[in-house]
Amino acid sequence: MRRDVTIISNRQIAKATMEMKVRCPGVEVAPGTFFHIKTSGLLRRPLSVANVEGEEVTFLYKVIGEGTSELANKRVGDTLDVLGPLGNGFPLAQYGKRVVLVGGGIGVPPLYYVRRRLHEMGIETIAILGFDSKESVFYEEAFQALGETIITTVDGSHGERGFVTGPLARIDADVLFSCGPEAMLKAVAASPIPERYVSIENRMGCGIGACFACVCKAPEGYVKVCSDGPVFNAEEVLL
Amino acid sequence: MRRDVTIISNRQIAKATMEMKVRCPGVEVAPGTFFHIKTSGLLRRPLSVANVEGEEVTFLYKVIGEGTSELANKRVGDTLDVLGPLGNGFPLAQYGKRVVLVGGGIGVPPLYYVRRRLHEMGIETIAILGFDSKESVFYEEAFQALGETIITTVDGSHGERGFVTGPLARIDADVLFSCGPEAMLKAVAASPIPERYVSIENRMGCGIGACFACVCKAPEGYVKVCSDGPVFNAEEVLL
Amino acid sequence: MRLHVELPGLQLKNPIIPASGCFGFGEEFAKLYDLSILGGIMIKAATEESRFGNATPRVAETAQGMLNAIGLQNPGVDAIIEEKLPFLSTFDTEIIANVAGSTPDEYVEVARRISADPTIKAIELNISCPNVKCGGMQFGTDPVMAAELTRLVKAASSKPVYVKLSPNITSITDMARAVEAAGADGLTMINTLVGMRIDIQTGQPILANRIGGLSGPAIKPVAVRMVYEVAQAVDIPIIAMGGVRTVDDVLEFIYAGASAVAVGTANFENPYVCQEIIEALPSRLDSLGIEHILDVRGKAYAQLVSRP
Amino acid sequence: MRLHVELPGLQLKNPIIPASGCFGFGEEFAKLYDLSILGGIMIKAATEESRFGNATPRVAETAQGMLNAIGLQNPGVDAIIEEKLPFLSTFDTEIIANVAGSTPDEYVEVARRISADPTIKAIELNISCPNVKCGGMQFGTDPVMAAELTRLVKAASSKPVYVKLSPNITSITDMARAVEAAGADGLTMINTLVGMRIDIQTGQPILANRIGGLSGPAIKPVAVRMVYEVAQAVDIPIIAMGGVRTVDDVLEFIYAGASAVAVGTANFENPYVCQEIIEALPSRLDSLGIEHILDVRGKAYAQLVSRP
Ligand SMILES: Cc1cc2nc3c(=O)[nH]c(=O)nc-3n(C[C@H](O)[C@H](O)[C@H](O)COP(=O)(O)OP(=O)(O)OC[C@H]3O[C@@H](n4cnc5c(N)ncnc54)[C@H](O)[C@@H]3O)c2cc1C
Ligand SMILES: Cc1cc2nc3c(=O)[nH]c(=O)nc-3n(C[C@H](O)[C@H](O)[C@H](O)COP(=O)(O)OP(=O)(O)OC[C@H]3O[C@@H](n4cnc5c(N)ncnc54)[C@H](O)[C@@H]3O)c2cc1C
Ligand SMILES: Cc1cc2nc3c(=O)[nH]c(=O)nc-3n(C[C@H](O)[C@H](O)[C@H](O)COP(=O)(O)O)c2cc1C
Ligand SMILES: Cc1cc2nc3c(=O)[nH]c(=O)nc-3n(C[C@H](O)[C@H](O)[C@H](O)COP(=O)(O)O)c2cc1C
Ligand code: FES
Ligand code: FES
Repeated sequence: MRRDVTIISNRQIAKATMEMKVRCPGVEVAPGTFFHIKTSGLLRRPLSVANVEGEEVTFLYKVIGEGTSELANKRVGDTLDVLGPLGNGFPLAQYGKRVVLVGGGIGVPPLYYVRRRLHEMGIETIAILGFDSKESVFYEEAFQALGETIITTVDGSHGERGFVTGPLARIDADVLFSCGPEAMLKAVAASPIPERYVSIENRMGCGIGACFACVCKAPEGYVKVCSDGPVFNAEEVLL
Repeated sequence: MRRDVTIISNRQIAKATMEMKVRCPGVEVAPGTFFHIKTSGLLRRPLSVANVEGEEVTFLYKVIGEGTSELANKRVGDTLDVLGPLGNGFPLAQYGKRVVLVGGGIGVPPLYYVRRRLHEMGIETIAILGFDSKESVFYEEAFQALGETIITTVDGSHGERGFVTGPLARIDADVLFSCGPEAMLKAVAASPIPERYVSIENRMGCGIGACFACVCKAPEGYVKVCSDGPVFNAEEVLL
Repeated sequence: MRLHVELPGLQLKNPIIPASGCFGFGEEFAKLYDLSILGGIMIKAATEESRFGNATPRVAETAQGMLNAIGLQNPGVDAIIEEKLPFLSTFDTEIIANVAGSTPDEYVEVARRISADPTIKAIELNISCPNVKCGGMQFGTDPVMAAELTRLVKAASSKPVYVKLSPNITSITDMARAVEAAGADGLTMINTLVGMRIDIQTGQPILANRIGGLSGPAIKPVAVRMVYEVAQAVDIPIIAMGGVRTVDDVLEFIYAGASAVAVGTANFENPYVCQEIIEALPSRLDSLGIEHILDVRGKAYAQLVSRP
Repeated sequence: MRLHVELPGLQLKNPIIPASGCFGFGEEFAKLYDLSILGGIMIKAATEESRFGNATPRVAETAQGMLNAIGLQNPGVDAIIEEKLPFLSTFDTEIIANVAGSTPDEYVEVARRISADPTIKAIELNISCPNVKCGGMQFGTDPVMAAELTRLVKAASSKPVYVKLSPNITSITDMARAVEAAGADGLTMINTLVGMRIDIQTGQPILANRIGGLSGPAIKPVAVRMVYEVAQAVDIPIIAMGGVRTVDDVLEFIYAGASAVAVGTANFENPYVCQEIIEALPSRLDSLGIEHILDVRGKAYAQLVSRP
């Protein structure tokens, strides 16, 4: 589960946003799972899988602090010590259902991979992706290639002005897959769409279920985001 | 005084011993001075200047712990954050005198540069260099090219068996320049050679004279190795 | 046999033990390697009732350290006995129960119940958790209270009692002597230092609990110093911890006077770390010319201490 | 003016001060940059007579920390007054004298003499040095002794007295309240944590003094927590230190309740660090929307504290 992966590419794709591809042979990676990545800091950094093509795994990450800055400075050919894939992803067997994907900021990456997989399975999806502003938007064309894609920006500099909840209110769907900041997940989890799945991004310690750092309250007790999630049926968690 | 220098080469030259050359333009570097080198550890690592050719400064270093291992893994083109040159070196104006150079292990490096400079000035020198064993010997030919060079090894696997003090007892000289482990310096400082200079390698904090980490007792009070030395007349210090 | 360590209640096949709270109840790590290779396992703290612990965020990173404020989340002593110990009993390793509480009565009750289980070989009395409002560290910073609690738990426990000391104290030796006099069979040390990190954007502490316990390599020098002092002050054995992540860190604590070593935070950085240390120990002892690991116990303060 | 901080005896043009023992008497750093840019300078500890200090090695590295056991080496108070203060007086910055001793009489005498020099604007009473056998930390871990010493030094000093607190204590707030009640004009905190590192080859402590003081980024979380607690417990201002090396570290301490910040160990890693922090402060305040740096003092515990 712990492995060294080699960096194939690492490039900026939007404001403070990087795309990194690594070679990671011989592993089955489900959409919605994540890797726990070692940097020179003591704690690993969790990053969702944004895509898998053959042996190549893609991460899309925002440069926000020491760990992600260090990742952004890695060169092609460098290796990364990763744990993963970890956690449980999105339920893929959504045949015949209308699926809407709602992502905000650094919650967008896992939705790309799940959309690709659903698309391969012939399941149609609508995506609503929220960003701060035009410069932060990434992967718009890639998402467009897989189906209808609505972009929102807080300042209105691209797509619809406002939050993802605006377009979401107009959309009729059976299932919702969502990932993003807590406030967004809360709003989205309250949507009238019957089945709602949320991917939660809590601060983590171990990443494997042993330390209770990442817990989230649940109707009965609690869940561990790293090992029970990060994807949960919205009914299973108290956001 | 603080500068980024670029690594031009970094190669193993003997057992656990590396030679690193860096480009360091626009600085006058006297033999016997040192650079204080940043690694990912909190404290810098002091390394003597082993040679200067044009803009190229050479360090010869033994890989003993975290800092030197990190240096050993640096690649050509990487930069190093260094402070230096620091300290006061060997007195070069030794015209007409017979100079003997005595070095032990990681004390050998500064003696190469001082010998080269003395050689350029037409001052003849004899060198006695002590190592553990054959595999640890480095720069033998380079030293030979500059004058008579006696190698000793503790196990007798190369050159004379024993310590540098053996050959030293046979040699008649006016001035002695020495660098090496404390025990060796002590023995050498007791030699009957009239003028004796020792370069001391104490653990350092600041490297610039502000913290009192590197002090050495002196007949009157103390000296700071980093800023008063590292080269001292043996009469000035109590080893 | 050069790694075998015998301590009150414990036959450790080697002196490497995952530290409490950093290894859960072993289930996750059992998927990564065979837990039977471990000298022992210190399981997550048990309280009388199940506890959810503190709000999140519960962890923050610092320079070569981490802060945690889990707040003793655990399913409660009875659930641990019923749901966790049967699994742990399938491994050939010594299980040490970490006992916590808000009141002396709770400590006593938890110790009584869990020590009665045959899977448990010893009790680790946690009087040093900085992350709970009542109990925990308040017992661990007052030698009189700590001694009294030790006496009560000793009387209730059917297994040897190791008292886990807090480093957040003026004199760790006074505390060690007090709990030794009260009947402790051994000491485990150190628990975390109390620390805080503040978010620059918000100006607010990162941890929901505001303060948390600092662990990891950053605290190792403090832990080594405390073990060094306490080992010379008491006659009961010490299981040391604080920032261990390499075989040399283990040796540093043994030199300082410890008889065994626990590994906490390093399990997060590298979940295979205990296995790797155990595998590396024999050849490291060879290279240092050490026959039995405890031959060098306390070498930092005595030229040679005979094997106990 | 957005960096200007006024404290008892001190008009700091900015809240950045090199910490005692990490900047000597300024001579070496004066070759690197103009010391007049500094808010102030805390000079190396002064004792009555000159002291050589401990044997070497005196420093050891740890994970993002360092241990030192310099042992208060200094030329003695009179030599400092005659040989060091004239040079320091040529800079437009506030000089703070660090006063140490083995007995209360020595502290009093040193404080009396050095505070009389017009170059000295305040006294930092060092009751927290872990590296000397007598005095130092023994005063700093007992609130009664610390208060008594504060009272004596206060009476002898003609300048405001800041008491430098030791973190090696169970309750730093009790200590802070005790010295505040005894008349301290301010606090400086924290001094080093006591630690040790052992050489794996020899099994012996690396420092000749065996134990030493741990400083650097490793201890910052402990320092921040202590400042946060003490700032809420006392009314006198705090000059904070412990692991500062960036402008964000400075802000973290201000959020925690400090009024100014000292930089120690970081000067060894980067001798230009104080200059760089001072230059970086205005734009960092801009980016965070902070007008005056003290507008956010104590923000971690109060939504807003008015500028003092
Ligand atoms: C399951 C999961 C999946 C994630 N997937 C992505 C992704 O695909 N792309 C992406 O850009 N980000 C993702 N994140 C968030 C990402 O982990 C953080 O942005 C990153 O760890 C920040 O590290 P840093 O060192 O740059 O920041 P620092 O603030 O310096 O980090 C300090 C510590 O806080 C933790 N931390 C800080 N911010 C966050 C955060 N928002 N969430 C979790 N931990 C945090 C860090 O992991 C580290 O332990 C994910 C988080 C989780 C839990
Ligand atoms: C003035 C001076 C010149 C030197 N020149 C050379 C040289 O040319 N070639 C060479 O190989 N070595 C030289 N040394 C020794 C070299 O500095 C150490 O070997 C090196 O710092 C070890 O670092 P480390 O991280 O690998 O070892 P660690 O043991 O991991 O280092 C831990 C700490 O101890 C210090 N330290 C450890 N050993 C020594 C030592 N022997 N001397 C000083 N500090 C030490 C380190 O600097 C560091 O702060 C010199 C030392 C001094 C003081
Ligand atoms: C996330 C986390 C949870 C912990 N939980 C407990 C606990 O439940 N009981 C306990 O006695 N110590 C607990 N500790 C303290 C560790 O057992 C150990 O004493 C401390 O972390 C120092 O060791 P380390 O630096 O190797 O982590 C916990 C530590 C961490 C990091
Ligand atoms: C080498 C060294 C020498 C020190 N000398 C003194 C001293 O003489 N007086 C004093 O009060 N503190 C002394 N200190 C403590 C520092 O002033 C400071 O309180 C401590 O190092 C924490 O800050 P830092 O982490 O920024 O270094 C010394 C620290 C170091 C590292
Ligand atoms: S991060 Fe440790 S339990 Fe989830
Ligand atoms: S290393 Fe600081 S005075 Fe020499």
